[in-house]
Amino acid sequence: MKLKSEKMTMEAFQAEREEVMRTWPTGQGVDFEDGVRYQLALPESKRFSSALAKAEREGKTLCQPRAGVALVDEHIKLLQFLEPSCDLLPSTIDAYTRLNHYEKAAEGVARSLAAGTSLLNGFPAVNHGLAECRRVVEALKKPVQVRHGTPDARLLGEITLAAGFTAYEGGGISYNIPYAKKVPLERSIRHWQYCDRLVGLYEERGVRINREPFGPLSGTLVPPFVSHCVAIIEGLLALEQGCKCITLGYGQAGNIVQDIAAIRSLRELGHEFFRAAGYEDYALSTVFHQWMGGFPENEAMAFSVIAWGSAMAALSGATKVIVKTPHEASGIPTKEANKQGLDATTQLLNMVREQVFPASPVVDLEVELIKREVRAVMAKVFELGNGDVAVGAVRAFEAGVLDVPFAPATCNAGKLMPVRDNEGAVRIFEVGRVPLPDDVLAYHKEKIAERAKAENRAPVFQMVVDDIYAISKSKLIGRPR
Amino acid sequence: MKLKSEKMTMEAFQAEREEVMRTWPTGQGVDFEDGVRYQLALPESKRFSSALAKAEREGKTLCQPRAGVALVDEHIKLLQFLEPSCDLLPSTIDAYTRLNHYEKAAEGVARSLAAGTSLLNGFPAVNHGLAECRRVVEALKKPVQVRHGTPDARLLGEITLAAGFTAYEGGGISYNIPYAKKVPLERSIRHWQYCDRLVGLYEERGVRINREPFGPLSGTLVPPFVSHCVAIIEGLLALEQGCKCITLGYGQAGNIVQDIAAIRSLRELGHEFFRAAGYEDYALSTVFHQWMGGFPENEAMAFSVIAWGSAMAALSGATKVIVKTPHEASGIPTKEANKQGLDATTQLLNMVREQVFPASPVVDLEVELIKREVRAVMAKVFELGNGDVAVGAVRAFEAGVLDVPFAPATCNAGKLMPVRDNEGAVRIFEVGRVPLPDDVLAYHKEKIAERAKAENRAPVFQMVVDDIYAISKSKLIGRPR
Amino acid sequence: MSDITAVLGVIGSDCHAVGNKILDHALTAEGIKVVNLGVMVSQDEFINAAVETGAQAILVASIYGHGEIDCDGLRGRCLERGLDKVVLYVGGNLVIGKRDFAEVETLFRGMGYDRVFPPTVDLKEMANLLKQDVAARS
Amino acid sequence: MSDITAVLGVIGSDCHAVGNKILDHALTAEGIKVVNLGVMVSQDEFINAAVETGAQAILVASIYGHGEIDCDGLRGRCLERGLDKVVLYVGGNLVIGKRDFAEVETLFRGMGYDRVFPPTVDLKEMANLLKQDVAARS
Ligand code: B12
Ligand code: B12
Repeated sequence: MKLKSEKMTMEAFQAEREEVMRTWPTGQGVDFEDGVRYQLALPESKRFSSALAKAEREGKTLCQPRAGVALVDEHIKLLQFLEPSCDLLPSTIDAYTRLNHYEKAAEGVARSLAAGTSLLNGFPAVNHGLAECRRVVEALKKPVQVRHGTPDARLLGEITLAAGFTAYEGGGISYNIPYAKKVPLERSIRHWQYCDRLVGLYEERGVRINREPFGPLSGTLVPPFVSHCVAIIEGLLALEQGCKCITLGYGQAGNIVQDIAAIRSLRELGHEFFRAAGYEDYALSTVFHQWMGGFPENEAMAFSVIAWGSAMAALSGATKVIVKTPHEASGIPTKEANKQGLDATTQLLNMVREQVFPASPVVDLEVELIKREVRAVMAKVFELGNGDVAVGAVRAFEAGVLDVPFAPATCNAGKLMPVRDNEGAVRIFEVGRVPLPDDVLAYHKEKIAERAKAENRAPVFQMVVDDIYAISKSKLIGRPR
Repeated sequence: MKLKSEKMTMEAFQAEREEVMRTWPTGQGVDFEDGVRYQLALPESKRFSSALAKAEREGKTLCQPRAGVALVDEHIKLLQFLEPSCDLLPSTIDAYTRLNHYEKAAEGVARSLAAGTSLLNGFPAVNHGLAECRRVVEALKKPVQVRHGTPDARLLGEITLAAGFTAYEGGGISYNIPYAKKVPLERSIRHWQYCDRLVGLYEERGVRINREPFGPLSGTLVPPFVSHCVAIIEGLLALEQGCKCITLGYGQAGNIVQDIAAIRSLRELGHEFFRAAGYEDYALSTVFHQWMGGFPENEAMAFSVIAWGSAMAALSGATKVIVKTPHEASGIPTKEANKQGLDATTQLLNMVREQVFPASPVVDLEVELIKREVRAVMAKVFELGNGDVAVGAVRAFEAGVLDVPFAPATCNAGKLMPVRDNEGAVRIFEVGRVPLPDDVLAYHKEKIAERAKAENRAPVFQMVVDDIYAISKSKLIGRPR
Repeated sequence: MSDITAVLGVIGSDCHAVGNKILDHALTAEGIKVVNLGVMVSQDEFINAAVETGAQAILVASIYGHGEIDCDGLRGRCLERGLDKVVLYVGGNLVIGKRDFAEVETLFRGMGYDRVFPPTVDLKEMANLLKQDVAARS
Repeated sequence: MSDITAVLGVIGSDCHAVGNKILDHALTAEGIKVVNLGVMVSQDEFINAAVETGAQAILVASIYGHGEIDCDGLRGRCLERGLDKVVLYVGGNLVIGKRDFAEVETLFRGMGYDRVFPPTVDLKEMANLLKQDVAARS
């Protein structure tokens, strides 16, 4: 394995860059120095990292939608429409671009033009190219992030960062395992080292770009320790390439205690592992994703899922929250539905912002549990990598030590099976080959047994299926009827 | 004062009844024995008390809308439309009927018929009379409660209970102070002793009618101890007349700790005072009202207020929750908007139902605070009444010992002034003549000082005004801009 | 300081007291003399108070939804009682249900109210309008 | 027990894996032999699998919104490859945005799909329809 978590040399980077920029015509005009100048000229108000730093200082939770459509003018209109209702803006990239199928994206753009409405599920930034992307940034007053799901996001990164986007979501694991089928993990991690190095180069030139590993993974009953491990690994990989502004993410599970403990432990573990690896000079923030699994179709019910996620985001002390919409179960939201999600979120954030979730031993216990789980798995990751986190990550996935439930990637074991306990916390029903301490595992089993007893049925796969449907059917726990 | 909390004699009741039944023609046909027979023939599924008892056993929070329109058929259609989405049904009475202005109500019915749409803000049950009210009960499968705001609700009670409604909201204080201007408190308490006695008579004949003092009072920054005192007094008054199924209520304040502590303390104090007064044989339950003050106009934001109230209702362990709608700020909701409120509520109740709010010393402290406040005020009430709670209540209002903020009644002192503290809990800014212990008062002052300091302004009336508007302007606390 | 006296109250059987207290507070802060009749005020009480105090304006609030019934006829009675110059404002949740405000405005203008306000009205702006309207009438 | 073999997969560049796993589970429970191609399946992969396994039905899922682009032409290719009797189902969040289902159904029926399903479909009912449709075709 040639992989290693080590800062890319300038030569290696330059050589790779030339290749990357040739993969689609819009790569040609993109000049790094020009990008730096453009970024440096942006006002502070458009800088993502500044907004996050301010929020951290004030203990405020910022809100951010997802949004992206096929055509530039429509995309601008959409973001301008949402801008007054949120703190941070996105440009969500379409699924063809995510898989580097730029010809397909071109077809989508053409068909969208013909149909007079977007037929793509996002904004094809690569196809539109540098100048058009700058039009987006220039049309807005607030910071804009690239949000996607791209295993090879090198060209996308070159274009959008040069275009003035000030935050870049993703990572070599979190944008492979849930988003791809056959991309080798080693490859996606390498490609993301390139992206991280690119961000590092901007940083070295005085341009801070925020980097956010994608927290929720498959969005479906992911136990906190699983996503925390991935977040920490991607954080370490990014820091190594010179990134300095990291936002670690988590997708709401639905149980109060677990969600509050998750954000608290994520922040603390982040610092713990980053400092242990020798990094001191970085800014850390957190992002809470409103429920990422299946939503109820009924819009009033969807509003409650959104509101509950907002409450937990603020109470857990997350730096920002990613917002869903009442159209979630049906399709890409209209701009009005998107704004409704933001308005609902703002109302709840504002109503709990000043409140302190009461200190409780039950929450402390859950924080400790998550920490022990993460430390156990991370220890094995480092062991497998002989101290190298990149190598360790690849081998850990091979070995099933890292295992994301319901993920499509073939490099993911898919042996770990989560299920909710009797209070709705996500617990481990089948651990596969994930090295959790015995007493921790026994605790999970005990919690699940409690539920099994209450439901008078064995914890089999049907219970998991019921849990997957539960929130869309207006429950947290998938009880039998 | 001829008032006394003592069970009405049969003679006194009968004499008064004859008068009451003559106050409007529809009183004529109403026969108590017929009412008992009709009630006894109702299926268990229509009995309010049974639904509450079951919910108490299962630790479930039931949901109930408000709803009422001018015409019977439209009212039935409305309730049938809502029935599948809720556990308990209401018939909300119009404001003319509440003030015994039956001619005005008749005019409203006539104008509504002409306009083809309801021009009344509720269902004029007295004008429609016994047979028509029975049509309502018969058209529905679930229990129906009379919800109103009537200082003299004797005729309304006679008609609706004989018609098969199985729960009756209100009380001599809670349906006077927030709802009337010049009705002497002594009079409304006496009139409600009649209502309670009527319920007691049904009880003696084997018909359990649920009685629910109106918890939220003016709905605007009411400190928990204020509404708890009123609830407990009305509970005692009802028990004395033979009522056996009591639901004590509370309107959401918005601060998590305070709201959870409020329902917990309400339940515990209820038992404490009822048992101390020698009552043992009663069923106690609680009701949590989603935010009763001014709502945001924006419907997405209103959904969040609704969702947050639902979460607190379930987490606090209330037996039922009274549901608002996204139209709250604008006007009487359409049936669709009403259902949306219920759907949003159901989603959140279901998502937190199984969760236990983590035990916390902070919550325990707030529970103790409320208990000490209530005990101090109640002691004074009993003292002023020479041991009689009815007399004590009247004198306590005269003396400003009981004092409801923002109430229209002239028999209410209006000297107590609440304001939110720095975490949004409702605290006492000016205590008026309410006899709170010195250290408790000092605690309130300290909490308010904390906020005043954070806002760099003195706690003056403008702060209270800002708090009144806050939730409708998408905040909990009315901070200066 | 203006020299305006305005009668304020919530009409009909309406018990909503909070907005009334705030209106009083806000108008007073704007230098308007407020004669506040509180809640549950009849048309005659409004007119009597205006006659007695020589008020230039009557501010009617209706929150509970019966505005369409309660507010009708006030202009006529004002004229009968010789209040031919009095400025009549009305505001609140004037009708039953969520209805288009333009429609509601037309309805109440038709009843003879000079201005009609939704619940979201900015009270400072409203006080300024009141000063202008009163000045224009005298 | 039926003797039906059905090819299952999520078409195009679509990564949504959860529904696919559940469909597999549910159809298998109904006695249908499932050849599950997982996510990100091309039209050719669907057809090759159907030809190889002699499947009587192809169940196409599209969740991510590009269904209108990805699903078009499959019926034609089936005919080209001699699969003239194969039952074609399609389901999921088939188009971009919240659109009226009747409209979506017409669109995909027009592309040659025998049945079109919204995300809320009851999988047991769907399996029964599948058995009927396959029986009717052979
Ligand atoms: C979880 C999720 C994700 C996870 C997926 C993880 C994984 N690998 O599986 C993550 C976060 C990675 C993700 C990514 C994306 N997602 Co997504 N995602 C969802 C979400 C929230 C739930 C999906 C789910 O698992 N549901 C549970 C399962 C059990 O239900 P199901 O998938 O609907 O499948 C059932 C039915 O549809 C039906 N069915 C499905 N297919 C078929 C076929 C037949 C023949 C039949 C009979 C029945 C049938 O039966 C299944 C079982 O009951 C949905 C919204 C929702 N539903 O609430 C959005 C949603 C599907 N995603 C969406 C989009 C657009 C994306 C992205 C493109 C990002 C973006 N722009 O927002 C990327 C996809 C990139 C790519 N290459 O595909 C959109 C699709 C929009 C549209 N159609 O207009 C949705 C609807 C959200 C939205 N409203 O915008 N997503
Ligand atoms: C608190 C409240 C109550 C409390 C009132 C306590 C009290 N005594 O004050 C209680 C719980 C007792 C109550 C009772 C009822 N209520 Co109520 N209540 C509310 C609520 C939630 C807030 C009102 C409030 O205090 N707002 C805060 C103040 C500051 O705002 P405001 O009242 O709107 O006043 C401002 C503006 O309107 C404006 N304004 C008002 N009048 C005027 C006049 C002029 C000239 C101008 C320029 C401006 C102006 O300026 C004020 C200050 O900013 C509203 C809904 C909402 N707004 O969210 C319903 C609401 C007003 N209530 C309503 C109803 C119907 C009732 C009841 C009949 C019960 C029922 N059927 O639901 C009873 C009334 C019985 C009666 N006899 O009047 C309806 C009215 C429906 C409609 N118009 O279609 C509302 C809109 C709720 C709803 N959507 O159904 N209520």
